[in-house]
Amino acid sequence: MVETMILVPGRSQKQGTSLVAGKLKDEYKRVTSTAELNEKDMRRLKLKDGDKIRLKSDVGQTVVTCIAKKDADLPSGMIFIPYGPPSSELMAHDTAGSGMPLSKHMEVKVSKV
Amino acid sequence: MSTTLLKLHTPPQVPLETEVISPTSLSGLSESGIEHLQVMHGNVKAKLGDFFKVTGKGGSDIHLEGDLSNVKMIGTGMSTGKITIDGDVGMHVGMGMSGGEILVHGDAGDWVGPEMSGGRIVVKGNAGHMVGSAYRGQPAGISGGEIFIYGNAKNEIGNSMRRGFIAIGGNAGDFTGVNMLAGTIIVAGEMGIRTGAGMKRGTIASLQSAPMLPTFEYSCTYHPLFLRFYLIRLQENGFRRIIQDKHLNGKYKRYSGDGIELNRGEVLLFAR
Amino acid sequence: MVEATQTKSKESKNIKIVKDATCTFCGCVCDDMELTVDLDEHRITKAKKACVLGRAWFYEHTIDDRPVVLIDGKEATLEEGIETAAQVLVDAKFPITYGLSDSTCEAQRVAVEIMDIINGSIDTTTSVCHGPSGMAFQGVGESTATLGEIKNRADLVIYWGGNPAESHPRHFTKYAVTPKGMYIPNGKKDRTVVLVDVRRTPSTPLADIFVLIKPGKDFEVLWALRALVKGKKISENIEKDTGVSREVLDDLVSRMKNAQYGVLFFGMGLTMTRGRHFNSGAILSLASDLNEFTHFVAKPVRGHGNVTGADNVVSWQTGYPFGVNFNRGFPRFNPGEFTTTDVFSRGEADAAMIIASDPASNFPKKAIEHMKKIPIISLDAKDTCTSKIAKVRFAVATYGINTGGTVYRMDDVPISLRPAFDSPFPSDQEVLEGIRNRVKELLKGDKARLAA
Amino acid sequence: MSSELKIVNGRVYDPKNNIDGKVQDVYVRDGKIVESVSSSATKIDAHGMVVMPGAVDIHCHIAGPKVNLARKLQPEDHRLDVHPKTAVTRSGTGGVVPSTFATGYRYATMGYTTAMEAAVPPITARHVLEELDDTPVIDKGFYVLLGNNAFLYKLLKEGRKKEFQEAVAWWIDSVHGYALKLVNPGSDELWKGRKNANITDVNEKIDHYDITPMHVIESFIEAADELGLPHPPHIHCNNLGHSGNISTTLDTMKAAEGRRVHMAHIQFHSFGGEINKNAVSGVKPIIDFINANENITTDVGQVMFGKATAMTADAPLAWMLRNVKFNKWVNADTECESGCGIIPFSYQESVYTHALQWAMGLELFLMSKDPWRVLLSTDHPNGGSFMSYPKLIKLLMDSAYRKEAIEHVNQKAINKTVLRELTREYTLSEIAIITRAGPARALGLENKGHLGRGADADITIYTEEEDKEQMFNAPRYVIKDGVLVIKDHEFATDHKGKILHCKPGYNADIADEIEPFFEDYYSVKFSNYAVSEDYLHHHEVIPTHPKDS
Repeated sequence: MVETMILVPGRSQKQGTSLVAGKLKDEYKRVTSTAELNEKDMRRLKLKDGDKIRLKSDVGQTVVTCIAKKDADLPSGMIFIPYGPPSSELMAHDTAGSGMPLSKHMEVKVSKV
Repeated sequence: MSTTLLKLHTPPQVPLETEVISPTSLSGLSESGIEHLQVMHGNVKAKLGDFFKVTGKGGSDIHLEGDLSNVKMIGTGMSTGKITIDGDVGMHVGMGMSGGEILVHGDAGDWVGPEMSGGRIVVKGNAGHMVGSAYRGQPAGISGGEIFIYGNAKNEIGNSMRRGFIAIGGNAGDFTGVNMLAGTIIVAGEMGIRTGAGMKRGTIASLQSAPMLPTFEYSCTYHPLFLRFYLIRLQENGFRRIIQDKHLNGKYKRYSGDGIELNRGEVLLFAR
Repeated sequence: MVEATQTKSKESKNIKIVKDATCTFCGCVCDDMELTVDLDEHRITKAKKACVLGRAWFYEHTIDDRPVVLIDGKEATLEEGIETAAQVLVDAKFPITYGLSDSTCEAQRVAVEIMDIINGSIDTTTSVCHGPSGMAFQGVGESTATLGEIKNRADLVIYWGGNPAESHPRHFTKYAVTPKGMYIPNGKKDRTVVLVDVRRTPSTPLADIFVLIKPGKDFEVLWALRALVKGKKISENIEKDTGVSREVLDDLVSRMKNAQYGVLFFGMGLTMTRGRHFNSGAILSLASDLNEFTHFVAKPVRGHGNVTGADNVVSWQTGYPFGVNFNRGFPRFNPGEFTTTDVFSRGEADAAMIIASDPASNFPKKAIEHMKKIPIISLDAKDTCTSKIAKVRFAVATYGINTGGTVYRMDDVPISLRPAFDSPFPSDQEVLEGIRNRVKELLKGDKARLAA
Repeated sequence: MSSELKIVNGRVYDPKNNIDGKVQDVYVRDGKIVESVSSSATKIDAHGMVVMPGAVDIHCHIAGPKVNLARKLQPEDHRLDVHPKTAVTRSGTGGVVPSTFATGYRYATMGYTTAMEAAVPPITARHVLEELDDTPVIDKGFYVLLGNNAFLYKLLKEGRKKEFQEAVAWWIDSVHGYALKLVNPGSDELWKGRKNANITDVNEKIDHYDITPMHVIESFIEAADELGLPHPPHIHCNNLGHSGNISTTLDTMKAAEGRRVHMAHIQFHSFGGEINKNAVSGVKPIIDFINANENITTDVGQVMFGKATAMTADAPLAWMLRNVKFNKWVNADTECESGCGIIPFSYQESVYTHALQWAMGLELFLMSKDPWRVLLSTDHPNGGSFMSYPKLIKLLMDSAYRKEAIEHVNQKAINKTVLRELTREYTLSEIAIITRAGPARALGLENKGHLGRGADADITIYTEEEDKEQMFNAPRYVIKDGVLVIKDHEFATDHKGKILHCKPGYNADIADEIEPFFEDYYSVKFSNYAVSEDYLHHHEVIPTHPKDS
């Protein structure tokens, strides 16, 4: 099953602490390739915590691990992921005359690996 | 009328700034005189002849050939004559032009016709962002002239425009006519979101429906007579396939806004 | 200036205490750290008052065993590194310098100077952080304040599109929510805290009011608020469109108008989503509008330690805050044209110097692909994706931990750093000064390049 | 190795040393004016030229947070006025708020060698010093905004005069400031604390403090006097720009009671008429008072037509201007210390108020009886750019030119002034006084503004021309610290000027009083507040002359 969702990358505390430890270290890689999904969305997509999902945008794709978030915390149709190389992979380069790529609101196709 | 032909023989490795390519700067120059005009190749001072083969003396009709997508500022400040570009062109084409015509047979980069006050720019392909828009910080954008894009254009068409006419044959990006002070924008295709945000006066019309900001108020559905004249003008200028009779004669939904500002602008969306 | 005491502890360790040191991890730039430094081990063992991010910052910056310079992956001397870097820069037709948010102003000043000398471009991480807010500022201005003023006076604190609990952990506790101030004697009890976001975050529990908004609808909601503040009509579809009901909007408007001193903090939920500079412009305008009724300020919650300093330095030296091009011998500014993401994505830059940032991991794929094709000079305290692909890689000391200098807090307040221990690595300022001097020598006699 | 220079055959204007256009030589060694030099000295033949000391700007806004905000705010202004680099100088951008490098070079190209930044919230002093370090050629210092300082107000409220004076001295010393600056005293508390209100009267009580602006003004005048600061309090009065504000201005001047005081940009404070009605010129009573009271110095704050930027610590004023056109507006509150407002602005000949202000400024100059005390400024960039000084000089020196200019502006405004009747023409010597000797004396800079022995070798040499605007626009030579910086109108070398600052003495115990206040109400640690001397680079301490010593 493939669904279109909105990916919102952002900062998290773990992303911050693992970043100073070193971007080439495993912890940073793990943190930035773990995506949060709405629990209902996960059920519908037949996903459980720790499953791998493929995120695909117009410019790239990446495989990340998913974990469930309560419906009240993360609205259905949204995915949160800490900034990092996987989210960059999906980012389009057009900045619309601003210098800023759209890094916090990306339409992605989600599928179970 | 003799034509000055500039044919790209060496594509630039980095952006090339050629504000000298305009009928005013070339006028009266010999072939070698034109080839010796200074251009900026990134941070290196170079000659036009390093990149272009010039045929013909400098006159009012300039023809450019080649992929000029990395060539910026063609037609800067031109006031008369014509530039025809057989291919894509880079940013800032027609910057500050006050008269004459620029015809681009391919696509154009961002900032088509910034600070334009008169004349006409026609782009047969697509254009980038900020067609006919003000530069950053500038309170007022173009103050006259016409820009016709046959294909699509991206965000901020006519940002802060004060006067003039911009027409897009295809789709428009977001913020069409943002902060517009006056003037007319017609988009034949679909517009993105936030059309007319902050507009004070002026008209934005589309032949499609569009999402409206919460600060725009529906006022009526009617047949705006003046729009018919604009559309006929577009039909006569290459938009014949897109603009049909039903658009000339049909009714449009009128929204007034932006309510935050003077509320004297209007967005007209084709209804039936 | 550095107040430090050196004592020998029981294990006869060489221990130093640095009081009132500054943490430069995030834009809060808290200057009240008490660092315990083990001088033998070259590390900080305790950072009193630091938040979880600050502790990581202080504890993780140890002296790694790595070469000062790598050229094409091979170990080289500092002089050789400077020589190669200078050559790369001088040979380039469209060189760009990017980064600088984790550098001192002293280093930033040299970086701008180098680009001025070689007619390159200078851009900072601002362009992918609050660059759009800078552009919005150029359009509509800004009513703003230092953080102390907010601590002393703000009775209504609104956070929009940000998650300070995770990105700026002490923003709440040191500056804007819990502290007592001159006219806020009871701290948080005297303030109303509102949070607006597209999801619940660890920041949400702190808020008195949480407004959940549909993703990508910030501009519409801000625009509706502006209209309501001015007493204008808005569409009846507002709730359907944005997920925020008219009642919630009316309540917010009334709270804002009736506040004694209100503040709108905003994060990258505005600058990095569709609308970008217009989103920032909308919130800055909302704050300005509100001054017709009461005192209101707005403030971007800025990211890395000294990104605000980079804005200031580039502005005072060139007149523009970021994305500045010197190709023609004087500064020019045009976001989208001279900003780093764009010049990489379009394949324009033919050399780049990356200082204290990691575009090779943060930038769009297309930009990264181009970076791999051109000579990169990198200066960083840690190895990154960018330093991995660099032609010349300098390992430099960490600012604030190993070096002094000036940094600017997110509210433009300048603070001097108190270093904790020496590093065997040079500071980025020293490396940049070396490159500058060598570039000047290489260009001697090249009048065409030296003068505009 | 000593460097020597002799300037021969020039017509020298050195009012402090009573030299009025006499052809004589000027000698320089190691950055100072000397009585003679060796035969190997570099010679500049100044035949047919006018030799003057380098000019001194006593009031301008050129560095620091508000200036930088105003710079960032106006990319459209920079784009149209670029400042290309040369083989020896850095690039920049101009416009009405130029980049730091452009500021220094452009001052130098007009013969200015010293400029004082007139309003700095002390918490931002590091920023100011960093910018000044990037402002080439000229010497510079800054005035510290203390007239709305919360801690000092607390001391005044408690009636602790001695501690107040100690704290004032501590503040100047801690941030390396030059003088005390008061801006619309008392207004910050109302602006920030009472929903954008403003002080309207010098005798109005300031919220929370039980003191009045008058109380504040008197206390600072007394403090500067006791501390023996080289420059007295530099006061931007209450009610700037409001019709009928002359009564406030007169009250403020009277508060000095014979002690030295400097009235900033007096033009903006010389409106007659009724409060909140159409303004008229109120110059006469103001200039009469100044003429009659030798303790007062002032700079005019002339308005020049064209682009300006209102940039002020007087936030309520900027708000008033914002509500005229609703264009981009900046407000910036600085904790415990200051407010700030910025508005890009344009003065137009046809607008009544603008023309009135232009005429009032000229009235002040032309009715001044003592050029030593009524000094040239545009309150750059508030009344116009410092780049318009040469034009202003022409307006003062050339009555025919002025007469013609008067005809081009709003006549209704001119009719509310006596400008048409004023036929006076400034002499070159008087120009040398209002741009050099006068500001140097008012600032207590004994080595500036003259060419006597021991003076700093800051010298400008102009080709003498009929058109005084052209003449003052581009000196042929500019010498700074004895270094020939501009030669034949072009930069021969880059140069770094000095920071000028004061170190008044005080009892160090005052720090213990201030520290707890910081811990409670500031957002930076007390120990991180004082600015280290590392930020001074090249600098000079200008001595104070305290009363009790």
